[in-house]
Amino acid sequence: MKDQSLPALDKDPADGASILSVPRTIRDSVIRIAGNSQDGIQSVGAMLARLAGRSEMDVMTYMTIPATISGGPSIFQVHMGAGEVLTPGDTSDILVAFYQHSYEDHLDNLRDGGILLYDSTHVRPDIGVLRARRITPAGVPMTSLTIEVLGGTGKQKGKNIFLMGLLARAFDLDMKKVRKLIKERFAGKDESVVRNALLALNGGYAYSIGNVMSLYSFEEPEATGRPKVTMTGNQALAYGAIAAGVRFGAAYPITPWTEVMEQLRRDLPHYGGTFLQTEDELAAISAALGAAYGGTVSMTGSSGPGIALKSEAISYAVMAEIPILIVDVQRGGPSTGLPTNVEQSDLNQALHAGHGDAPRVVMAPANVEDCFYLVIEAVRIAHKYSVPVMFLSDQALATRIEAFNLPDLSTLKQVPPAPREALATHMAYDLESITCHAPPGTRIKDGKYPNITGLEHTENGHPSANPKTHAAMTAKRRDKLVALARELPPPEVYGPREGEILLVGWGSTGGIIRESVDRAASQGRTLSSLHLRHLNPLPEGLEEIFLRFQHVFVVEMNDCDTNGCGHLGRLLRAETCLKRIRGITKTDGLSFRVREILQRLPEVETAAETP
Amino acid sequence: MKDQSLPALDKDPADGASILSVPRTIRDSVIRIAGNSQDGIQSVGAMLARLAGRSEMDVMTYMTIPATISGGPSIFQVHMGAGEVLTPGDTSDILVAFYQHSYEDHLDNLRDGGILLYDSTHVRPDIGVLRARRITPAGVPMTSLTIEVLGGTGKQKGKNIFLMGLLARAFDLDMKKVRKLIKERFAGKDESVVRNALLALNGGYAYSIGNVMSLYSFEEPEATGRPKVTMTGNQALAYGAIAAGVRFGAAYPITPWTEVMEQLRRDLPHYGGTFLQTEDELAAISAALGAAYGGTVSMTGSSGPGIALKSEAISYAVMAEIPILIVDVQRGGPSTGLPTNVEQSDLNQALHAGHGDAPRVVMAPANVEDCFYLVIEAVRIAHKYSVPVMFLSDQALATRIEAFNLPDLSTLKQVPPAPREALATHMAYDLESITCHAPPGTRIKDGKYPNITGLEHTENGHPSANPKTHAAMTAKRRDKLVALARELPPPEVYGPREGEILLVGWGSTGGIIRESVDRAASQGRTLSSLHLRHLNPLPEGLEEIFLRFQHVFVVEMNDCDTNGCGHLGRLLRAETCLKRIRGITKTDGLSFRVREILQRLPEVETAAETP
Amino acid sequence: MQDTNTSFPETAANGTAAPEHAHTLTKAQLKADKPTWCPGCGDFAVLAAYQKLLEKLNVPQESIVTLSGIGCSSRFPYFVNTHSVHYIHGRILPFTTGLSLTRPDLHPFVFIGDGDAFSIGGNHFDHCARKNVRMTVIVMDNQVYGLTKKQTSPTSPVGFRSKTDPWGSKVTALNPTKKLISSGASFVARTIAANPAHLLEMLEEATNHDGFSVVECLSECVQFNGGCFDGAVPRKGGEFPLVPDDHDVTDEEAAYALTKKRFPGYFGVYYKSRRPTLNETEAEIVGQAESRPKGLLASEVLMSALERLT
Amino acid sequence: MQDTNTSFPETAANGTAAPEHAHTLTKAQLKADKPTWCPGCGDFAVLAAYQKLLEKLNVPQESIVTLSGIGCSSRFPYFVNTHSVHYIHGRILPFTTGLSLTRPDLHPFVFIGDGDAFSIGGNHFDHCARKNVRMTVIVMDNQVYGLTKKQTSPTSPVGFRSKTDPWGSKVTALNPTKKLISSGASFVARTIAANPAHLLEMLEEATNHDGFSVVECLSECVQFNGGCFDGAVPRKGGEFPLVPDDHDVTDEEAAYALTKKRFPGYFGVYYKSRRPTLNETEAEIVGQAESRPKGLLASEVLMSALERLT
Ligand SMILES: Cc1ncc(C[n+]2csc(CCOP(=O)(O)OP(=O)(O)O)c2C)c(N)n1
Ligand SMILES: Cc1ncc(C[n+]2csc(CCOP(=O)(O)OP(=O)(O)O)c2C)c(N)n1
Ligand code: SF4
Ligand code: SF4
Ligand SMILES: [Mg+2]
Ligand SMILES: [Mg+2]
Repeated sequence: MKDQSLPALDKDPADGASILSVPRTIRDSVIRIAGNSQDGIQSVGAMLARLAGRSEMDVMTYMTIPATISGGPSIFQVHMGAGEVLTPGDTSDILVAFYQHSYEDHLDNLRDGGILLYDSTHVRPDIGVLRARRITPAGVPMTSLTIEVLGGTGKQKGKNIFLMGLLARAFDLDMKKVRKLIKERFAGKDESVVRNALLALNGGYAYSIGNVMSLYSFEEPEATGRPKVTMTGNQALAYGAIAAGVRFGAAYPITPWTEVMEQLRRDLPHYGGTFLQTEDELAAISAALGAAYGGTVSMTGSSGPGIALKSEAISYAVMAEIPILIVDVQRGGPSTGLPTNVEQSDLNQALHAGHGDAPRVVMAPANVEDCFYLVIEAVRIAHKYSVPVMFLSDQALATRIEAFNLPDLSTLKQVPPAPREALATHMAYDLESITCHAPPGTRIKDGKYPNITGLEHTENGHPSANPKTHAAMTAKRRDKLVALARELPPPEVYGPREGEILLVGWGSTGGIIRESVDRAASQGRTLSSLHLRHLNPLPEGLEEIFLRFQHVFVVEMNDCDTNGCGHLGRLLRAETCLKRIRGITKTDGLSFRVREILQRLPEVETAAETP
Repeated sequence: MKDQSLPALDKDPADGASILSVPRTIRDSVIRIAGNSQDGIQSVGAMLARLAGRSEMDVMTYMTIPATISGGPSIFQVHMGAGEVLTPGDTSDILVAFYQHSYEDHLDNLRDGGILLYDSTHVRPDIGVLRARRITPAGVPMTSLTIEVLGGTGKQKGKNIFLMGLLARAFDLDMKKVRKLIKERFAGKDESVVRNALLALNGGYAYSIGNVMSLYSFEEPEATGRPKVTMTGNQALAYGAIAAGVRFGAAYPITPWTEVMEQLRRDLPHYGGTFLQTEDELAAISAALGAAYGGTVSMTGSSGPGIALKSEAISYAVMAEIPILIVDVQRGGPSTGLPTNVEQSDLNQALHAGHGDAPRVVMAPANVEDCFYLVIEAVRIAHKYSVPVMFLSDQALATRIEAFNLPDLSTLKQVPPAPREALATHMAYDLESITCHAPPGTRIKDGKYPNITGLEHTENGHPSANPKTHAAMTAKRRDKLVALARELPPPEVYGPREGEILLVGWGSTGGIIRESVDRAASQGRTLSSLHLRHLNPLPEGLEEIFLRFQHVFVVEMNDCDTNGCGHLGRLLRAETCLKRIRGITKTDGLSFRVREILQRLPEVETAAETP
Repeated sequence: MQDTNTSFPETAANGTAAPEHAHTLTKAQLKADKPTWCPGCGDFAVLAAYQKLLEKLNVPQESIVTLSGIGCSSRFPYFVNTHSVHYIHGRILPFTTGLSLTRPDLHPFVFIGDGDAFSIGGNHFDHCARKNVRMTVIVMDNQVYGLTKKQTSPTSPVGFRSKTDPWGSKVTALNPTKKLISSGASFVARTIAANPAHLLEMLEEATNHDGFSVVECLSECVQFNGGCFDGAVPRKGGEFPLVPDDHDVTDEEAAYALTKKRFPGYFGVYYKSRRPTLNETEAEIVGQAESRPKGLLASEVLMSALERLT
Repeated sequence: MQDTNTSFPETAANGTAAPEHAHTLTKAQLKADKPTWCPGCGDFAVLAAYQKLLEKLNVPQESIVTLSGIGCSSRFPYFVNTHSVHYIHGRILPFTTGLSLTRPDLHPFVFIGDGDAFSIGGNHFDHCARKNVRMTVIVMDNQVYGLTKKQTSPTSPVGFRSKTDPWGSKVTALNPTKKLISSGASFVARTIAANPAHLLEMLEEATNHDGFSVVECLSECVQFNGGCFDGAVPRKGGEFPLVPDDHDVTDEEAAYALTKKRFPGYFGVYYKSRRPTLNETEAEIVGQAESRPKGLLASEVLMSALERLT
């Protein structure tokens, strides 16, 4: 939790302190770089993030992806600092504007009293406006200086690295580390590329922006001794899957899932596994199920449209009881929707895709670190209960970079491939125990080999339309989830255990909701929050928790019903029948901001709920 | 409603009256014919049903389909009578047993005091058991007599018609009508076929079973003057679609949906339309959407597995706002499940199939008549709101025969093909009004032609990732359903408007639930019931109704959660937050029986619900 | 009951309504959104050729329908001002089938990428081809997944390095013309975006064909597969071999044999033959069925059907 | 972290683990549920042939996997006592792909109907064929949808009267061997259930082929398409023409030409050629990748990857 009492860049312009008045150490800062997608702003952003990680700072990034292939305006925002960084930042402390359109589109996002660092080759700011908002302008002819430094061949390619130098100077960053980063970034490239990059870096570092920005240096974070990794949610998910024991995967490309499969395709062979790009999503889940049947820990994934195509096979996985991880990196929907925007509107699909009574597990990571650890838990659950697990990431998590402690692999449990020792006898669908298939290759000594099937079946997998059998098998499939629910960690409330308002969330909004609680506290208002990683089955004890609050607001990025509830809100209402559960939902394709959440809370309205 | 005070075959063995004691007129009777699927029992059953319809009687049938292609044991049950027939009958009054296995498997279903009519060529009943249960045995050597009548060529093919003759005599049926039916049945066949059939019929009619069965004759039903049609739910659905204006359909075969498409394939050309068998379900819904886009009233359909495959396109239909009827004739699930059994476990899929926030209409017919009329309403709604409508029938409805008044087509509204008059200007996705597409071929005078798209879009159908646009368009799609909800007829309670227990149902259980209310009344217990035809949006006013009852039991054939609620139960809990809503659910692949419902009601437990 | 007796609109000789008068379209009329493709993308040339085709086609603007699936190429409908549909990935062929069967007065043109056509959508091609559904399909083949940024496509050649085959694809590529000929497409041609004259010629021939007509058009993805078709562009040192003059376009086996030629392969019409379209056979079924209950309104037909069930 | 270093099990020369000792299976061992097919159904003969094949195959019983989709034919797995899978309609090929790639020690046999194979599942055939995934597929072609009781199948001939084409199908039938050859299947044969000796021979050849091997087996549906194959049964007055002796099975065009022959067509092996399987090329990629971080455990490889991200 970010300690609000430490000196920080003023988040609240109302306190009147000018940024120019005193030189100070800052705890965290939000830097937004706005340019075009071709400018390499993503690599500066990523380097800044990595640098933060290497300095044991916390970091979270945010980026937008231009809607067209040919590129276009794009931003990359880095929130880094010594405290716990929970959001990519509602507003920025520093705006870097490469072009006039960057300046115009993003000035609103710069907080009053912030700093505008602009490329004076392209941008002409409106000084009147800046003055009124107490924004400090710092114009640097980045384009022309870069060309100058690199020898005037007209390349502006180093502009981003030049900017890196500027920022290194402004924040008093460790130049040794920065140079190392740059060398790593261009490793394998031509010598001259690295040389040019270092030239540009030094050029930026040497340029004096005046006394505006050289005044800041980040507070020293507490040394934990444990190095930090920085990566995107998609990367963390892929590494988590590998750590979990996944050795086969199959999928079809789709934004924003694609990087997961690309990485697994590249990396799995190093672990003796493989990843298959199939002709479509139906083939993908089928191949993954085939491998899982073979005893290999297996997964598939997609985004909303592709998961829809997998629906029939998901129903099969439930019926045949095949363990499998199914990742949905959600984007804006419905249909092709908003492919490069964020939304949490696939929860209903995750819960209900496919026909018939088909209970499956649904889980969602709260942040990048979770993408790594929770996927390991998901794979464990899939195998313990022979059940498909739907894993709901989203576009925001997929693309944002966060830092977290280098995992200690020795403490993690990996699911091994299914054993194939000979068995005396085997019933595929034993009613007395949780299903655990004997993979093909297993000798069954009594000579009766098992059938795996999507027809309703007897305990040994033969078709049966017997009424009792169907009822018993339906219960068997459902009861696994009941057993899992009992095993889940009890939900933890952040903030006071009872009170006026509880915010409930799931998925990528984890940090934003916690930050909302903190921000409210700093404004003198007490909130609590609860973040659900397990959406089906839900952990036990939710009703008791909700009853301790007058209002329960479920914050989610999806559409609401007439009661104002989104997907999770409705689920929780169905589960607990509490009308105090309402929703704070939106469908604009953007991540929540702390401000948006706080603004939508009732004004000290404490009237008890009507039943 | 069946009047319990009229003389009827004793339903309750406890009253001690023997069936043999007094000759009497009966109001209704349940006849179960048990044999093998090759015996033509379905055609006798269907003829009995049609005969009932022609005699202005009410009728409902029930059949089982053998699990294997090569056939096997099968039953056909006919419940016919002068009163309102709401169920195919929990137990039978008369059991016809062709074989020993028929006798053994179905004797339990025959009520104590009932009549066993058996083929003494094959069946040896246990007289002791019959006597203990006061069952009247009537053995007729049906097989050998049929062979005798037909000239001893060893054919047993006429056995079913011989039985028809026996039954005609036993129930004093109008033989003129019976002969006409048989002639119709074999119309187009060889002369000799008809002759043989009539021979067999007469043989049966001439055979004297003694005084056991000739004692009954059906009460004269009140003449309405309006002729009745008898048909299965699948037939009614197909005719309803035609009446509604559907002129294009596309689908892939799957039990128990197939007959709908087979009939439409045969019949639509007579109305200038066509029906396409596609390579798979994804192609089917796509073709239907293509035709709908072209302005033709259009539909697709399937059973659970095929609907799952249509999920992605359903999400498109919502986004692009294309009117389309999507029929799901549900069977037992999940996966291939129980293809020839009944279940209502696709409700969650109907509500949520596909990704993103994709509001669509969900409706379900309560009986065969509804299959006809409600599908007309579904098509009207689809076109009024440019929205896909999911129409949930099921295996029981699909295969059972009921009689209902010959529709008066002049009172029905048909949806015409979309008009194509030139327009001055046109916005495909106008935010100010409900979407109504101009089909291709429409001249747009201002020269700006519309795009239909699954990407989020501006009002004129061009892609947009603008946050406000997505939020507004999401609301536009959702608000159509809000508007529809306001238009829906208020739900009607059957029985007292308030009380201890309200039974809520949907789909094919309509009659069974009403019969439960009646049966309970005859046993001195007051119940009420409510049947929902509209499942999304739900009609308004449900909460107020539920609040008038101490317990609300949602009766459905699907699996329950830990609160005992099935799919609709959970939906109603989410909507109303009333814990008094609980479920009476089951998943044994069979239709509910009145007895099963009544047995699961609480014993005069009137304690108020805890909140 | 309102009686519409909806039937297929009157079918002209070849299944399309004859235009009443000249409908010359101008480029300006056909212009819509500014294309968002990368500068230099081959798809621009396909768009230009399509617009030229429409200018020459002489049919009412409202009778043209531009349809697509999902992909860079499938952004097509937004860039041309006609009735248009942007559907889902891989399924635009059956969508167009529904449209084509019910609206013979329209001219449906489908534009899709190689992934949309042959990966996720491959089966629909086979069945549309076999059934010979009337429509014109242009596959803009860049041998890569463009929109999702460089994954291997079924048409990617062996050795192609993509994000899903960093070590180079090792799998036999799908040969579009071969697939189309063997599955029964009644018109199959091959062209390249870099040769606008040839491209337009192929589009015209395809449009004039009554049946399922497909043009495979090589269209370079400068972003992820730059230079891939240089070997087929004479001004870049490549060659542009035309289908031999003596090739019999109605000879399926000969057409099949043509597909064997290595890159750049032949350009031109591989196969073309007239056989009944599904549109025709279905219209025939309707015609026969409708003629039976002569002159009856739809409601009368329905009423007598219902009466048979009393 | 438990180190399993899961890798593909050691691959023998042709991708299958060599059996250690004789594993003669008996008919009794292979017997499972009593088949529920209609008496006289052609599928019985396919089952019998498969059991004979397994008896001769000399591999451990547990290494045989019998897989299917949905259909009458797809009930197959229940009637033979091996590890077996009854999957969903049309997708068993990709399912088997996942199994085949990860378990080279197994022998996967797929049994499916013409509808499962070529209607809903058609695209997967093309891609499995192109990628040459190691498995043996037997398509039990009865030219009709059996399980759903007589609808037109893609292989139903023109004129076939079904419940969805009461006036007779008017659409060109799909030619399975043609489809398979053109899509790149590396073994394609054709046989008939009514000729058990030929059937067994084809099954054996297919089983011995290393790659994607497909046998189209005509199997009469007595219930809904009785007598349809009489023309291929000499004792019913038909003829059973074998693939000509001089046919070169490695010549794709010649094989394609063979498919032209009208019913009953040729029986025997149309095409057979050895090219790298996906199993081999993927194993190669794994081999190369694994050899790089020499001797490292999976957890060490992962750790160093994560450390690169610090
Ligand atoms: C069901 C589904 N799966 C995947 C995607 C993601 N996707 C969009 S376009 C595309 C392939 C693009 O390749 P191609 O069809 O060759 O078109 P190109 O962009 O190269 O023109 C993919 C995989 C999607 N939109 N929908
Ligand atoms: C997704 C889905 N669609 C449709 C069906 C219904 N269905 C089962 S088998 C079958 C076709 C059977 O024909 P074929 O594959 O030729 O096998 P056969 O029964 O003739 O052996 C169909 C349409 C299904 N089970 N699943
Ligand atoms: S990515 Fe390739 S195909 Fe797509 S617009 Fe750019 S150049 Fe064209
Ligand atoms: S229906 Fe046909 S294919 Fe199916 S079991 Fe019977 S004869 Fe065989
Ligand atoms: Mg492409
Ligand atoms: Mg078949």
